[in-house]
Amino acid sequence: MEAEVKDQLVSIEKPGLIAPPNWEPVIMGILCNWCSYAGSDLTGTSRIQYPPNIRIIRVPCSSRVDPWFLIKSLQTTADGVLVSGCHPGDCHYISGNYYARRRFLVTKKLLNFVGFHENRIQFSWVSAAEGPKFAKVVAKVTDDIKKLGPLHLYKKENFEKK
Amino acid sequence: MNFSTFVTDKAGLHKFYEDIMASHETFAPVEKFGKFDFKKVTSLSECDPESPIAKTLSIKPLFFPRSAKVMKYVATSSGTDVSETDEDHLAGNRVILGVKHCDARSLQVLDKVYNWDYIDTDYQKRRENTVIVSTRCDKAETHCFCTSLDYDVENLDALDVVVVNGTEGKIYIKARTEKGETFISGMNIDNRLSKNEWRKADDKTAGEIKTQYESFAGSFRLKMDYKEVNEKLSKIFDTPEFENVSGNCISCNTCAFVCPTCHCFKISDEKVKDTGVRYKSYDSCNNGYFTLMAGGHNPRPVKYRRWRQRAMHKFVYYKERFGVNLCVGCGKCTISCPVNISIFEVVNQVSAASMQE
Amino acid sequence: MNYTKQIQDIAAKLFAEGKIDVFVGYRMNGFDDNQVPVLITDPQDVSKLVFTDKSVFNLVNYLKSDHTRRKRVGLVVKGCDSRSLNLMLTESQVKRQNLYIIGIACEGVVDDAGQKMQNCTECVVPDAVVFDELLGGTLSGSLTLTGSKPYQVNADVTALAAMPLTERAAYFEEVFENCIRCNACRHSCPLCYCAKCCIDQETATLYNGANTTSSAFHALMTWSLHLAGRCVDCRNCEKACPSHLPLHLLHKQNESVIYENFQEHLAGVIPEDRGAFYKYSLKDPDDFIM
Amino acid sequence: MARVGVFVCFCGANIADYVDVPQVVEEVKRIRDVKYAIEYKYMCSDPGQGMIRDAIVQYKLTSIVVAACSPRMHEKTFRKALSDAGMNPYLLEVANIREHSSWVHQKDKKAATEKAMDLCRMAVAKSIANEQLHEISVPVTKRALVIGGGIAGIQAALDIADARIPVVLVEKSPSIGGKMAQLDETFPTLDCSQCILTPKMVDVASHPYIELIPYAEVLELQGFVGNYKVKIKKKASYVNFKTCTGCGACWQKCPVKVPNEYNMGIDKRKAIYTPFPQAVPNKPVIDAEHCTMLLKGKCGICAKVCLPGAIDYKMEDEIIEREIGAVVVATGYDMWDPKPYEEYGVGRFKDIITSLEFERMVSANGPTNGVPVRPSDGKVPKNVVFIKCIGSRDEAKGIEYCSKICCMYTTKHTILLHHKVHDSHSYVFYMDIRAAGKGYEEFVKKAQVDTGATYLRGRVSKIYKKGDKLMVRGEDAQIGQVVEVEADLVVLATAVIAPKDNPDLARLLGISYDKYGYLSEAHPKLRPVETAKAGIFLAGCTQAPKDIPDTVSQASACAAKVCGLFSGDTMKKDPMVSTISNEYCSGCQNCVKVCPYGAIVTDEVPVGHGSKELRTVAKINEGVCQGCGSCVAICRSMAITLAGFTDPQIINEIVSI
Repeated sequence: MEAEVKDQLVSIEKPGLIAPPNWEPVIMGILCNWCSYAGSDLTGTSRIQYPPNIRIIRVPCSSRVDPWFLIKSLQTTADGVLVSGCHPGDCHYISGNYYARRRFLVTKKLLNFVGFHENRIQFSWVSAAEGPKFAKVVAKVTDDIKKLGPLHLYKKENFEKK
Repeated sequence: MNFSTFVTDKAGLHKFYEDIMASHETFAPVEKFGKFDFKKVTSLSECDPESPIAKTLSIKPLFFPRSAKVMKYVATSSGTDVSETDEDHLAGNRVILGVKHCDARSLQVLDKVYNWDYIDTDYQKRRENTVIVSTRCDKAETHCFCTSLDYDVENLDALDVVVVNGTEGKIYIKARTEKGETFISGMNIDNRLSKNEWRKADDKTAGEIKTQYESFAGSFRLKMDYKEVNEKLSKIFDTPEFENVSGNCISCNTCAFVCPTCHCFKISDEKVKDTGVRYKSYDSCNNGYFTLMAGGHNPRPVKYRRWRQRAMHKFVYYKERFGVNLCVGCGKCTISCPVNISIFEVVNQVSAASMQE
Repeated sequence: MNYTKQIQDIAAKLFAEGKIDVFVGYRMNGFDDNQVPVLITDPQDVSKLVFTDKSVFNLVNYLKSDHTRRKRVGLVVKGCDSRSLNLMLTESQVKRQNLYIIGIACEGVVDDAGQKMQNCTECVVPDAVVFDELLGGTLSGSLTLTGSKPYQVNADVTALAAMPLTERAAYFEEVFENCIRCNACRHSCPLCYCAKCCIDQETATLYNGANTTSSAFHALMTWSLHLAGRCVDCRNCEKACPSHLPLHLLHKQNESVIYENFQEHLAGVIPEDRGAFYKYSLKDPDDFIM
Repeated sequence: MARVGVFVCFCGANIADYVDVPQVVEEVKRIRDVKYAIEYKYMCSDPGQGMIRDAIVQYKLTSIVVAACSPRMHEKTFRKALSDAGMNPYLLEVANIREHSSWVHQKDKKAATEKAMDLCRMAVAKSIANEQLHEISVPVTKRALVIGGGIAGIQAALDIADARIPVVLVEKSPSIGGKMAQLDETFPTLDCSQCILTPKMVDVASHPYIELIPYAEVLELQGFVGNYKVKIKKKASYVNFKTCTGCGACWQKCPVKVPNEYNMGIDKRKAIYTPFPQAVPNKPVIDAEHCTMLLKGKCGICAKVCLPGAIDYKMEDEIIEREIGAVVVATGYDMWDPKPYEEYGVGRFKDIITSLEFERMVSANGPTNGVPVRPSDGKVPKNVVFIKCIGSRDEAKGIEYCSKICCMYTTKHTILLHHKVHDSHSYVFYMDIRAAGKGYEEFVKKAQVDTGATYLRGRVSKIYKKGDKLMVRGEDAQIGQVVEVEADLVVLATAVIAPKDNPDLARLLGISYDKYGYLSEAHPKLRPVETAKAGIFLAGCTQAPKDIPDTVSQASACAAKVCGLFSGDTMKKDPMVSTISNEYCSGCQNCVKVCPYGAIVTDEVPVGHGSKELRTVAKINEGVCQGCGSCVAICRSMAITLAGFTDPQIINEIVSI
């Protein structure tokens, strides 16, 4: 579905709701300490520029990410979430990301099933060496979510739209 | 005080309902997933004021919301600003259609506790703003036992305006309270009378309404003497029978959530960034942690004690304090119970056991 | 399907031999043809026991009750019930030696209206998978790992998945709006035995205490994810829901994702199988990850 | 009520140029719990840290947020500043506004500033839920276990023992020495392998800090770093090592002959044997599979000739236990079996041998007294063809990797052949010559000149028999033509592979291994000696193919790691580990299954307060827990808490913006 109507963004899940002018999405990024967080640091050290919409939370391993972190994020400020961990086989904790991968797939499909656009929940593997990849991932996620418009499903009542 | 009664037919009643919806904020049973819940409606086609009692949730949420916003606050380093919430149902007059009389009666029961040592102003405001148009049942359903509880024919039709189905398609519309009288008179009665949609009650009306009641009262499967139950229960706090009757209870809380008279609540805050909302939400005494205290002590850690509390509160404590039972005999708890525990059976079984002792 | 006589006899024998302290079964509710679960401790009450296609409730739920904990229990299980029992055993909630299990080769149970329940028409594991005694022979012939029929995605799930996103979102908004947060779903589920539950209000401040739509969404989503790979589709939750919410949609959705992507067995069919989230395979799909 | 202090760093111009720092401070000051906020040029400098210390005291702060560079950079620095001010160091949170904001949003100051504000808010919110944590100290058993008595195990054991740390050295064969004891001379210096190895073997046997357990296997390893308990099976040797003098009368008289493993089966040994003359310990063992006394109860000659009466036919396997603190795994390697090279006639032509068989033949103490001979007729070969990369770098038949040592040992073999048979000629078929190493390239160059060997770049496609000669057909890629070489003997440079028992051993030790069976190091570059399991280290070819100098270096590195681990009476450990609440644990044990470190065990606790009835719950061994949080996310009852990343901390972060 084409989300843009006369330069105005509508929420893809609720086409009746239109984004305020100059609306910018907020993306909650949950990164594992050993690969993706280190990778995002490398992006910084390499001065690779990416869109400023992401807010980053550090966790030890992608397996620490409980699905309700994503749900809670989507219920409050976030218009989308990105979870990033080590590549399969590279997990600092041996097997954490394999367990996480299963949960992510089921969570993503379930959220999509109850009405969230699938691009609002995204995952990536970014190693500590992949600074440029991290920038690319963030740019892509931001771009994807911008197209979807603001998220209006199940928001907390006291949440304020940025 | 004498309130007026009118006679009409199905068409006249529906016209009346449509007129109410056009002029007032109206709530009526709306079906969703096979259950009826009271929701805001604008036309008769959306709702069914004659919804079956077994499938209809109570009107309690319209007075004691499942989650009421108590207050809103903004906490920053310069201090905490507390503000009233823009809670619905507080402003403006509203009408509720299709209320069962047990449901309406529950408000009279709840009025007592809400006007007791602390006056709940939100509840008061909602009560004052609301006109209830209730419908008298024609036939008792499996789990109904409202006639066994402490109100008589006179008081059976509880609130504001009552609709009674008579014979030969006749429908009686009775005002039961001053608010109801004022409401009906504000609904363009002269016009209805002149168009012959409505007629004034005649000498036979009272008799016909009484006949309807008698046929209704005769249809009950469940009957008990509540005074006897009150008395027996008050003496048998320690009976082991409570353990037996609660055996197959799974502590699911549904009974309290669907009960029109249960009014326990809990307080919770939800804060995002600097802004928080304080909610007052339903709770249930069947929850294991209901009485859990901050220090870790729980006086009612086991199921039968919670069940005893539930039965005793409904049929002993409330009665002692406020003069009425905290039960209106609607059977909603039994219908919703996943294992079909009937509070009627429970109190009778426990009382009977006390007789044997 | 009527095993009333057999179950009465077995229960009487178990009591007579002193093998059990309590028997969990069904009895008639006393006024119509519906049944209620009953916990029998007095051998004389054995005659109350019945079992027909109205024996709907999953009795494994009672194994988390104080009335059965650390007692020797006899109970009746249908196919789906036995799968939840299998998981209870795997997750160390009950000890096998304390149980005497009467398994049923279940021909399906009916709802209040007399219609065969949807999960029974779809059922792939009708026979009890764990039992001391199986009544009714076997219906599935030789039990394959995934049941006796090829796996099919639930028709309701398929229909919803085919809907446009906006309609699906609207549909589920209605579902969560109608949730009254009584938590009957959680309490009626045999596998929800946690002392502290993620959707109980006790954890209110941190999680979601209020009974708002938003909280209901959070609670039901988290709850269904905790049952993902464990739900045995007995539909106790759905039967318990006072708002008649279609809770099976969430569970069946998760089940289909797990089944199709991880090639896992259906929950509880295999002893010692803990559910999809407690293991992994190097071959799990990776294409949804950038 | 929390009292948070926020310190925002300019990082010179690194942050200040792209983020409006004073504005960030103003915004942060609006947060309810922030009692003090200030900016400074370099927070990590001494004056910057001083500001933190002063403010903690002056404003009675309960937690600290530093908004600066990545926590991976200076978290430790600032934690120390907190410690110095008497505050628990784990009450610190770092908001990463440099790597995550100023450096990556250099073109949009407004957005970068807003993001920095949000990152500060998140850090403040998280810090409010921070708890005081204390380093965990775990007692250490100062004894090391070395598995494998090859050169890697020998070196590691000696280095550790020299630091006066007791070592238990377990070797599965009757003697230590390993593959190196089978070698003749070693590249690139051509010194005699035995001459440099045997003194070390003797040192092991006589070292007061080394307990040598030969002819034994590790059965079980329990516990965690510093506190392992190992079960070792001493295989029955049927010879009492305490009374045996090693005189050798027994094996001289033993009538049973068995192919000799030490000499690659070229000659025979007896059923009671010492593997080789310089074996350590130099005590014989009885091969139960072949001894007629043990098999049929007939013979008993060895017992008759043994004057000290050391033979004990009734001896049984013995299981012993040792408490240890660290493990060095040095199980070495195996040689690849070239059977799949059917087109070469492997198995059909007797005169095709493997490099290790050649090594034994040219060895002075070998079966042929140091002279290479053709197995078919015992003649001394003149034309010898060496074929490299047999099995290695061959995805189709063998393995993908390069075995690393074959280029060098084949070069050595050409030299040895030249030394032993002066009029011989070597032909070497090769893919590449990989001679990276000190003196290696020079060694290869010199060998080519000295021996006059013919190097043919290309694969051999076929070997067939012509008379009593072998015809080796292959391609010489440099001239682009098929060549045929008439050979008396063909030597296959077979690949180095992981010992076949490695996966079993890895499972037993709880460490991981790769698809070839090599044990996996914790990090391929920065932690090549450690495994992912704390306290277990890798030496030598068990991790990857290596030559002797690399093996010895890694063994010494292991020793250094072990000594470091044992340098105090207790080990300090990061407190960010999981704990389980007994009250809420339902005992489902899914966490036990998910934990990659085996850190979770089951425990019995009373059902209720004061109750005698017990129920099972999970318990975390904080000495083993590495703090990944896998268990926390799968615990449905939320009974598990991961210090430093608790649910309240993360939720606070999520809802703070």
